[in-house]
Amino acid sequence: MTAIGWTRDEMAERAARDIPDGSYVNLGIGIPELVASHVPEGRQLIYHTENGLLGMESLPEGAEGEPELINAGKKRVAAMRGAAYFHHADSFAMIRGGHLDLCVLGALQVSEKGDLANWSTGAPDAIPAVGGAMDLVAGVKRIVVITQHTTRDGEPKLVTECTYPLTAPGVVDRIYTDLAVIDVSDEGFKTVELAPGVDHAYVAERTGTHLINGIGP
Amino acid sequence: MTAIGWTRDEMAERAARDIPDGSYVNLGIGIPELVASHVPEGRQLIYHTENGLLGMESLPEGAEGEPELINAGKKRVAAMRGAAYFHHADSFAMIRGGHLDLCVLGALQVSEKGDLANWSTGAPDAIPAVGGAMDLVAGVKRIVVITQHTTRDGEPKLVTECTYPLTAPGVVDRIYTDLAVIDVSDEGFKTVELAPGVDHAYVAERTGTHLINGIGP
Amino acid sequence: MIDKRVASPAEAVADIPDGATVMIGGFGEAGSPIELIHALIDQGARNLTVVNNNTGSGEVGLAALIKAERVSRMICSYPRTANSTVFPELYGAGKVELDLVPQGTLAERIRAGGAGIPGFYTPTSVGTPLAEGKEHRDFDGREYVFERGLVADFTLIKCRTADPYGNLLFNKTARNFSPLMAMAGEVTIVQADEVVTAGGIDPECVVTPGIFVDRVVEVANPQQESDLVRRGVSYP
Amino acid sequence: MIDKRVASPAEAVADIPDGATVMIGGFGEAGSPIELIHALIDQGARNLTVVNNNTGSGEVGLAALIKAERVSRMICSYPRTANSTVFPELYGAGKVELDLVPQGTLAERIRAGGAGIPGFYTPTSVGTPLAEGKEHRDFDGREYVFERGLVADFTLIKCRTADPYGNLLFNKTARNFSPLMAMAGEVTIVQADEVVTAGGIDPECVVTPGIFVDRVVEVANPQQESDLVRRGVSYP
Repeated sequence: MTAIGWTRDEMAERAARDIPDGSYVNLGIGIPELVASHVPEGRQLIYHTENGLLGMESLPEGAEGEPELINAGKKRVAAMRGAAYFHHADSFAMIRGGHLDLCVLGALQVSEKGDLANWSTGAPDAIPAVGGAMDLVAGVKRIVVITQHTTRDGEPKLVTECTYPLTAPGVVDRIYTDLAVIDVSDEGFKTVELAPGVDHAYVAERTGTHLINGIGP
Repeated sequence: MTAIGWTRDEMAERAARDIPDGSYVNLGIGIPELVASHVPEGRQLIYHTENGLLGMESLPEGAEGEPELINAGKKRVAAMRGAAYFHHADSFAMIRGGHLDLCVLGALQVSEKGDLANWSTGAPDAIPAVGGAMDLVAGVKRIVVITQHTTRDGEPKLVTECTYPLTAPGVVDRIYTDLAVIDVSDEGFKTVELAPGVDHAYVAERTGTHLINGIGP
Repeated sequence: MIDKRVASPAEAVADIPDGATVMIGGFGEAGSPIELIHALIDQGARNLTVVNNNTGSGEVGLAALIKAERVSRMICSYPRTANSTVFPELYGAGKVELDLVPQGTLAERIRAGGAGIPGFYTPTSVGTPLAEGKEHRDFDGREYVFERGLVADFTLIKCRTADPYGNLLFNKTARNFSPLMAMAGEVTIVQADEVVTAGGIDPECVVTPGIFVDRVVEVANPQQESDLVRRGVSYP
Repeated sequence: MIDKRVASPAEAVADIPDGATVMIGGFGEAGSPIELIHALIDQGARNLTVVNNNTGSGEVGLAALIKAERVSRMICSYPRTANSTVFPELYGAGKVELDLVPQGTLAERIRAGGAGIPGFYTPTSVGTPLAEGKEHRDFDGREYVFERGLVADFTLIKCRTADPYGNLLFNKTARNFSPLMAMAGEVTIVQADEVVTAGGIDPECVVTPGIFVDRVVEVANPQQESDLVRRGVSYP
């Protein structure tokens, strides 16, 4: 994690702030999961997990949970009052049919055209595994990414062209990094907001392609 | 109705006799409906109605029924213990997916190749209406027809080629008429059984194409 | 906090515009959302494309909507039923178009539309006039026709029980096309015999999850088409 | 009179031949029919094509079947999970093939297979390596890939409650692929935590109607994969 910029929880909080009341949301594994803990007071989101539950909740503190009530990451979860269970075809009908409002995902790379790579590094010895990622990005109305701005080695994750295999082309709408909130606009990456203590040049330096200053000096 | 040969109930009884225990069956409107009253002792059939019920039963004598518990002909029916309700896509998944064992239908015409015409006379002023007939004959494992051997005007209904618009080509396996039980074999129509007091020549005369004597003299 | 309830059928259908495609649940009278249809008649939208298995009976509900000449095109599998005189008359007079679709193909097209599937192949109708002009394709030695998914601007359905999230339970064979149409409607409007509080429906038994539902209006003791027809009611 | 119950898992899976395609329900451990899989291991069938979302964990259930080298090909969406070491090892050694399918496409292919739909178009995977070599087609300005329906010779699933007709209820997210696989299996074999008498399941709540089920075996108190893995159990 960079010394300056937003923490993981702050990134999740920033993303949560943008989600309208009443949205149906699917959260990916990792930082995206934290979004649920940061929804502003007075808003209710309904969480979908692709393995067949609408109205997912975190396990209450200290609860052990049940092996047959899990989320897509295979962690034990709970169900809210007013939840619904369904089978996989119905679950992906929700996804593919455009019924979910928002999907929050992690990323390996995002291109300035909104291409997303988040399922495979393409390493020849890796066992490929895709899960529901390609369905989610192809079907959900709005796709946002939460990710560190660069890899641990300092390589940019926001790039001109993804070098990793794509999850889908042209699907990402917005990116929340530790340094900035960035839209994928028709002209390319454009800043919407900068983390405290970070200026445009600092973010642009760590971005693998042109970054439009959408905020002004 | 012809003076000799089987009655409607006898035709239904004869058809019922051929249905194995435990079959999942869809019965068309008219004489096919009578089949349910003639199932031999010791056999249980489960009736499917395409508007979303597996385990349909007739209304008990004198019962009024409910407007929201009806069959495909829109008559009020009952549901057995152990029935299941489902929506139309699941219902036709059963049909199209080959899960039903038998469909018993009426016919306007059947050709010696097993082509069935039972949905439209093709009259130019008639309002076309097909319902689930084309789905049933395309999907159910075995299709049998119960019909009078000829029309009221004495025209043959078993023909070389259907002149009415088809419901599907090459789907009928067996025909129960008031005069005979007839298989659609690779060589064409072939008698399996004759009604009492009827001989092969009598049935052949009333058939619009060659009728193979499958019984012997 | 999420509460999809609206106060009346009139409010529920207020924004359906002229020219809209409207899916209407029901198989015959079972599951027909009479009160929503009557509200739509009152509302006045014209030139509608309506998807329903049938064309209504008597002069109430769907038949009344057709009689009021609000429907320019019907997509259905069986436009002839007992007491169905309105559609045949207007169809004969060339005042309404008919798109005849086999019942299972209609159901699957609606499900596909709601599930983001633009098209699929089916064996149904191959070798019949209804397959004429359609793309055919052979799979494993059998012939199939290509059919497109079907979506609607609005869906009107009836159910037995709803909760404020829009989770739905149906009543027996009144379920029929309604769960599919709920998926395929851009805006899905439900009339429910009763609305219970969240948690009042067992999550294992939900037939239509609330994500497919936009508006719920409680219509306790809904009218039944066959009663109205028997009493000779003509709406409005 | 109809009674689909069989006495034991061993009897239920006795006729699965070498080379069969077998769909196995479950998402991770939720809904995994451990006892049926173990009976299949005991039974000895080889060269199986197995369809499951994952590849099992530890050395029990599906992982044990793979470890016993009974599976020559896996069709799945996510062959990597916590405690999943068996498949990676055998895959690395070239002893098992992998057909990787996006999860929603896998679910829809199975449903299509069970519903008599030979193929359909989906937007999922367009523009990715998983769409390479597949037929593409444009509908209304968007690109889709063509996918085939998927069927199996046998399906093995687990449910909470069954009746003698084979009507099934599931438990929470253990439902997942099982109702679809029940549709797509030529012979569908179910292990149920409990079997109730006919009428013991509300007809409105049935998830899998009995028409999709061939054999039901009661396995009260089924083993749970995570328990076995935690205890270091290796089957057989």
